[in-house]
Amino acid sequence: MTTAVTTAMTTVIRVDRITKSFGGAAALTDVSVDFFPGEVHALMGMNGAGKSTLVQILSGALNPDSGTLEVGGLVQNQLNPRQARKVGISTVPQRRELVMSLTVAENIMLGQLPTSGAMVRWHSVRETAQEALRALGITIDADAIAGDLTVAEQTMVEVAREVRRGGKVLILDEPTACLGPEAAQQIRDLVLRLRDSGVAILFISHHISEVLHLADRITVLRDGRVTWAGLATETDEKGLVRDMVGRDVVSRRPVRPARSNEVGLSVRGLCDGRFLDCFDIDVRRGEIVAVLGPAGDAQSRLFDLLSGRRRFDGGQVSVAGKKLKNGKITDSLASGLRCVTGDRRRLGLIPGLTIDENVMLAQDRLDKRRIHRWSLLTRRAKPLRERYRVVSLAENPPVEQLSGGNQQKVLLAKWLGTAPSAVLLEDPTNGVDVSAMAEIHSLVDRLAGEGVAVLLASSSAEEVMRLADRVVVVRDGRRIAEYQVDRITRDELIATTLGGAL
Amino acid sequence: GEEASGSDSVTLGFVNGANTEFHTCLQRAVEAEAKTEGAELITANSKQDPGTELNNIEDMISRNVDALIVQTVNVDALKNDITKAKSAGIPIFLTSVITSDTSDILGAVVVDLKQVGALDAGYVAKDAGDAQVEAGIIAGAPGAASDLLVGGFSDALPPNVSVVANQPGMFNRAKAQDVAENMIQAHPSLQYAFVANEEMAFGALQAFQAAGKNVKIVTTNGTDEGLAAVKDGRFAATVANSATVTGQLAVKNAITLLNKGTAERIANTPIKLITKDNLADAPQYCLEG
Amino acid sequence: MSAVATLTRPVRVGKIPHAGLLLVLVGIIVFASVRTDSFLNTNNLLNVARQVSVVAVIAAGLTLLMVAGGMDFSMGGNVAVTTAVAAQMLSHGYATWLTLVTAIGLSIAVGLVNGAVVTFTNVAPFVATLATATLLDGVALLVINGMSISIDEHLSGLGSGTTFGLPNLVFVAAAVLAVVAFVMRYTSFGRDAFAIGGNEDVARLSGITVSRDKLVLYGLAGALSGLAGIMLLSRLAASSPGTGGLQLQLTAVAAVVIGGTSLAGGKGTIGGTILGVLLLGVVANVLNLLQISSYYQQISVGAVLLIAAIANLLQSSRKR
Amino acid sequence: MSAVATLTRPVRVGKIPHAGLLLVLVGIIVFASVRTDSFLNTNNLLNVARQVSVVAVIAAGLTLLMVAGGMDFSMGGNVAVTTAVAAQMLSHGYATWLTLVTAIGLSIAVGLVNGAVVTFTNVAPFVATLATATLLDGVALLVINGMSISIDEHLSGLGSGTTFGLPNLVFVAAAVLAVVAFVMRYTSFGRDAFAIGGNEDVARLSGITVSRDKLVLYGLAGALSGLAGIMLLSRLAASSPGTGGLQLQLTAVAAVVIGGTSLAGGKGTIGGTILGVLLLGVVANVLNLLQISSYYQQISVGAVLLIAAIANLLQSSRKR
Ligand SMILES: Nc1ncnc2c1ncn2[C@@H]1O[C@H](COP(=O)(O)OP(=O)(O)OP(=O)(O)O)[C@@H](O)[C@H]1O
Ligand SMILES: Nc1ncnc2c1ncn2[C@@H]1O[C@H](COP(=O)(O)OP(=O)(O)OP(=O)(O)O)[C@@H](O)[C@H]1O
Ligand SMILES: [Mg+2]
Ligand SMILES: [Mg+2]
Repeated sequence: MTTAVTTAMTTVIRVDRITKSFGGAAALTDVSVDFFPGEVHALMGMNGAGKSTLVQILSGALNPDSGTLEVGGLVQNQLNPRQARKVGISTVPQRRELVMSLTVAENIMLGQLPTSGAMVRWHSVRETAQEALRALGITIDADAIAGDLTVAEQTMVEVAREVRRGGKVLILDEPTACLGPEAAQQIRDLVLRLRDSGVAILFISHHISEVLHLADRITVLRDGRVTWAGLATETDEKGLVRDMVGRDVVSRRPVRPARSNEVGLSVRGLCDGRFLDCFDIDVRRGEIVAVLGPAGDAQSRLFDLLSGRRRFDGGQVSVAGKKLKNGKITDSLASGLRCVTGDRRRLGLIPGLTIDENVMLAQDRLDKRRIHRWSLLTRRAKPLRERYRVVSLAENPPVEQLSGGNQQKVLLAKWLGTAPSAVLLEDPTNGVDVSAMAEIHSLVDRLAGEGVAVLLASSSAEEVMRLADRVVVVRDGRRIAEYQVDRITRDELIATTLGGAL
Repeated sequence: GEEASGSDSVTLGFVNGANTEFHTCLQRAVEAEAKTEGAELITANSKQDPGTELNNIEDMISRNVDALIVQTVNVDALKNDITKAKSAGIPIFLTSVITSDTSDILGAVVVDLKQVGALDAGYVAKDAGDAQVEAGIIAGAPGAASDLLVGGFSDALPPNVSVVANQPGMFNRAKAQDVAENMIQAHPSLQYAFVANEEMAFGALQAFQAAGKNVKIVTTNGTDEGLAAVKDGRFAATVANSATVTGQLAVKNAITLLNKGTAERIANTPIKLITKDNLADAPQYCLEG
Repeated sequence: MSAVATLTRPVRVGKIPHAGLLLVLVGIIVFASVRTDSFLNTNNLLNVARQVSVVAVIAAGLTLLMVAGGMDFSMGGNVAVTTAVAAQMLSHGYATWLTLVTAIGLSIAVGLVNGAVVTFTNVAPFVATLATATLLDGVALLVINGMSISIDEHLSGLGSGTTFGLPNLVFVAAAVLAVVAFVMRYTSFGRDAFAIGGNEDVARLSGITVSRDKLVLYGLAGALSGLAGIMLLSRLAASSPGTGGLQLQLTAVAAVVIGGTSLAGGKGTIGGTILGVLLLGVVANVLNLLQISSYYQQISVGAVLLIAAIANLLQSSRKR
Repeated sequence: MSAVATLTRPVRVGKIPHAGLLLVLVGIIVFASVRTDSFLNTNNLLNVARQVSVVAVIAAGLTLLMVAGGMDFSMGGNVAVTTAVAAQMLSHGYATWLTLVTAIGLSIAVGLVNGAVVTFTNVAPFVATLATATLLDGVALLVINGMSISIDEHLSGLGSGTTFGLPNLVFVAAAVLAVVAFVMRYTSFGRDAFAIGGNEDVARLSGITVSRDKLVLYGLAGALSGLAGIMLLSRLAASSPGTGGLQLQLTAVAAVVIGGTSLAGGKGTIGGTILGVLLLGVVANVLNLLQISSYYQQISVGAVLLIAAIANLLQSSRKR
């Protein structure tokens, strides 16, 4: 690992005893951090620790209650997004923020469209954008509409946009959270390149090995306070986990009881445009099967079809022997099929409704409750909130006020708490912290142990290795290979995802 | 003039129906006459909405006016209002139109709209002589007033005048202009147009002139501008039906009837066909604002 | 396993909902009471209550619909058609019960047509219902043939009658508001509406029968328009051109949005809507009482609306 | 290093934009041509063009504003005030240039007030401008004192004049549409409007001067209302109660939304708006030519609007 750290170096950003509260509860308390040029500074902490809040303060989206922020030696009071940009701070926030109705090219050039006179030079727009994408090794079509991209692709576009803009500081809030191994590697390579060119990088991730590999300096937050800060070389995985969580976290593949031979979920000859072409898969009860593929969106599409959100062109889906009606969500829910969608903001949660309402949203509808009793709702949601460790500052705030990882936990609680017979999991641990990830993994283990058929799509090879019994590789809408997980290694798995069979 | 008309100064409520020129002039007349008579006046406007009219009347009742003068949005919708006012002991005096049963009202000043239409038709009949001619109608907004005018006009036409077009101008000058433009297009040989008020007639005139057609316009009101148009031949004729006379008469009669004096209970606003020849006969339409 | 710290927030400060709007309303009431004796007069207050009751019923339906991300711009038109049909039937001697059933049935049908168009063709609700609004205004004129149709004493019990000294219309409106408020807060159907307005895709995936719910919501908006139409007819004792229609619609929309219901869906309360309806009713009444001339009345209503909208927002925009 | 999969979208089929709307329009034109000779008459077509030009100018401004997520419901009111003020000035003998400058200046000021309220207080644009619309309608009546104010021949060159056989008004409208279309497609200001409408936060974070842009957009909507007011005045040669106002506003809004511009912002084209404006203009004309009675006219307009909205959508709902 190369490190460009010198103690004499001047800080680009100096955060001094910053405190920030929401409605009286502190999200950050007395946080002080220094960021140096040519250094990757990782921010770590559990869900709700305050990482994104700090990012929002640095990017000018929020103002701290007290404390000072110095950028390039100048104290910045009341920083706003434009000023932040002007002083050289670029941010890729945790929530994907693109103008979904515009093209990729325009999104990349947003606010800086090249013009001659007042006229936009469209050629220049496309070329510059394409160049920015190419520099990152991304081959997304610059003319594609942003809203049509997968979340992973949107992330890449956002990173490309911020990198193209340049600046002294680049903030990346969980850029690799839902990226596949290869895309994540591209981001990491980029981070190192930028670091070497003297940019100060603030990097947030819940993947400890990634952070240890990438970071020069690490600051750990817990409940809004700094619990550890130092050079990456001064700590290790175990130490970091302790500083974040306050205890050790172990996550091991359990020995699950023998799978039954009953088929829990069966897909026969499923066709959908160019995404799926006569696709077959069987998941037995108690089995966890991972679908892998390079495209990333074949899985999302498969899940869309299985959940009933979209009608398929042909084929048959059955759950526990019962055939599902095409495109009928209520039918698929009644059969016991549950779909934990990957894009929690678009397909998972309802903003404006509280945590409790979101947690009980599906269950209450399955129960066909007619009357909504608020006290009962709280009582019934409580065990689920506890089991999935949803942390919030307020008692029961609207769900959009939760940190990203906690929103993910709400989504899991909402679906896995409904006595499923078959479950589709799409990036189930997207953005959750180490301890929550371990807990979620054991919850999924337990589900399988109870005889639930689980179909998994995950961008993380570790997660697949940790959870799945069997891996099915999809390419061009067809299933091209299948492995028992205990027969392949992690590297082989990654190679499989990226291209062809072994 | 602060001439004290006794110690018992009356308070009148005036509920106007809309904000067209006619209504503006009516209100001016009512206000001026009330001042002359030393009566206190409270006004409200229903903006062509029967619901608002009822609200206004209710508000007036709760303010305990001595009598209500109502230029109604719609005469049949008024029955309830009259009952209401009556049970509160407040008599209602109507302008322009009356209910079929007049026993419950204090009095009225009415305009015989059917006759207005008929007067215009009479002009067309005389002017056309025996020739076969085409006439078009630009009506007002759907409702009794417009229907009476149009009905009076069509019914009184002789057989040699055929009505080839009848479209609503909604008592709106811009709309009437559009309609006239389209009408002259569909019926290039149009010779006469009956337009339900002068405001619309000016719009129609604009359209006919732009199309280069000489259509003789007959209309009603008798505003200064309308009379000027009759004078220089832009309009062929108009039926004077003075808002000022109606307003003044309404206040005067209402107060008289209220004080048990003698006045014509159902008075008629005099109407008169005005052409180039008898411009001087036209009463004043509007007072200065 | 150590517990993840749940930070408990200090007890919520007893924030009054819609404080800004309330303030404007109280301000106007105080101003009016000082300036004219007639305002606080019982009779006048009853008048105001009766006058706003029709708008309140429409606004209640609209609130629920808008919370679910819908919009019905044709409720005024629906009112016009309902009053027209009911007036014709009553004046032709049909029984009152038959008239009511037919009129309300018709208004529900209109609502369902709106709902079907919005649900199954994806036309934006505003666009679809603006079209039906135009259409319905024409239908209403056609039904009454552009004339006034009087119904004499037929519905006077509803329109002019009182119970315990309060107008019957006010009871009807209050009942509707209470039921809608209850539905919105305590029934799954109501909560589903919030979910649909918040994120329709998620609602559908969570097992909410979105299409059916939307149809029902539009049907309900139609039904309440019908009820409002009957109430209006009973008050006016006649249906004539200009009854109901766009003006009524805009008043109802203004009341609802001033009350804080979001045009984008997912947010709204009956409490806010009541305040909005009252504000508009009180302002119209006060302007009449204060003898503000017609032109200035419109100007004042516009200004008050603007001030109320701003006041309602300033209070709710939490400081970050 | 292998590439992240590129989603290659199938080559876009040479889709005609707004095919559905176009179809409805062509259908009506064919129907009209068959049923009446007068329709395809040059003079009649010029009439239609002249009649729609005022609405077109308002709709152009509204399209740009709505694309940026804004809404101005007060443009009709602004037109009313502009015509009123200009008519008063001209009839009182002020110079034409001074009148035009004052009127347009005033309309820009009104637009900027709307913009300021929307931008700095976060009141929903619909609510704020509905309030100003009410206010402005009152102001217009006040200015003309409820009477008709004639301007004689003052603006007849604009209102009735022609150039190369085409009405001058049509040239003005065409120029406005062309400029707005150009701005939307080829200037960064126009593209920024799309970004603001698509996601205001992102636009702001990207360094787009959202507040300033919005102010300018509302100012522009005001300016175009002013221009439309002058055009209307020149055509009518007088300002009277009911000129402009809500009816004009609703026509413009209907034209824009029928043309496919989203009420939520981020999407819209001048092409669609032109089709929407033409559709409404042609329908009104055809209904007049065909001697359809007043009630059926409204019904027909509503029905055509509904059909057009559905047709426009069925075609554009691509299966992904
Ligand atoms: N706008 C807000 N209103 C109220 N509370 C908020 C708001 N934004 C964040 N919070 C709270 O502040 C705390 C810190 O949130 P933050 O997003 O900084 O966490 P995080 O460290 O980024 O977590 P994650 O890893 O899950 O993204 C959380 O408890 C969250 O609920
Ligand atoms: N919104 C957009 N996003 C991305 N690409 C676009 C967009 N609009 C147009 N383009 C593409 O940009 C290219 C050039 O477009 P256009 O011909 O309009 O620009 P131009 O005026 O020729 O540019 P220049 O002035 O640089 O020559 C075309 O391939 C067009 O499809
Ligand atoms: Mg975060
Ligand atoms: Mg070019």
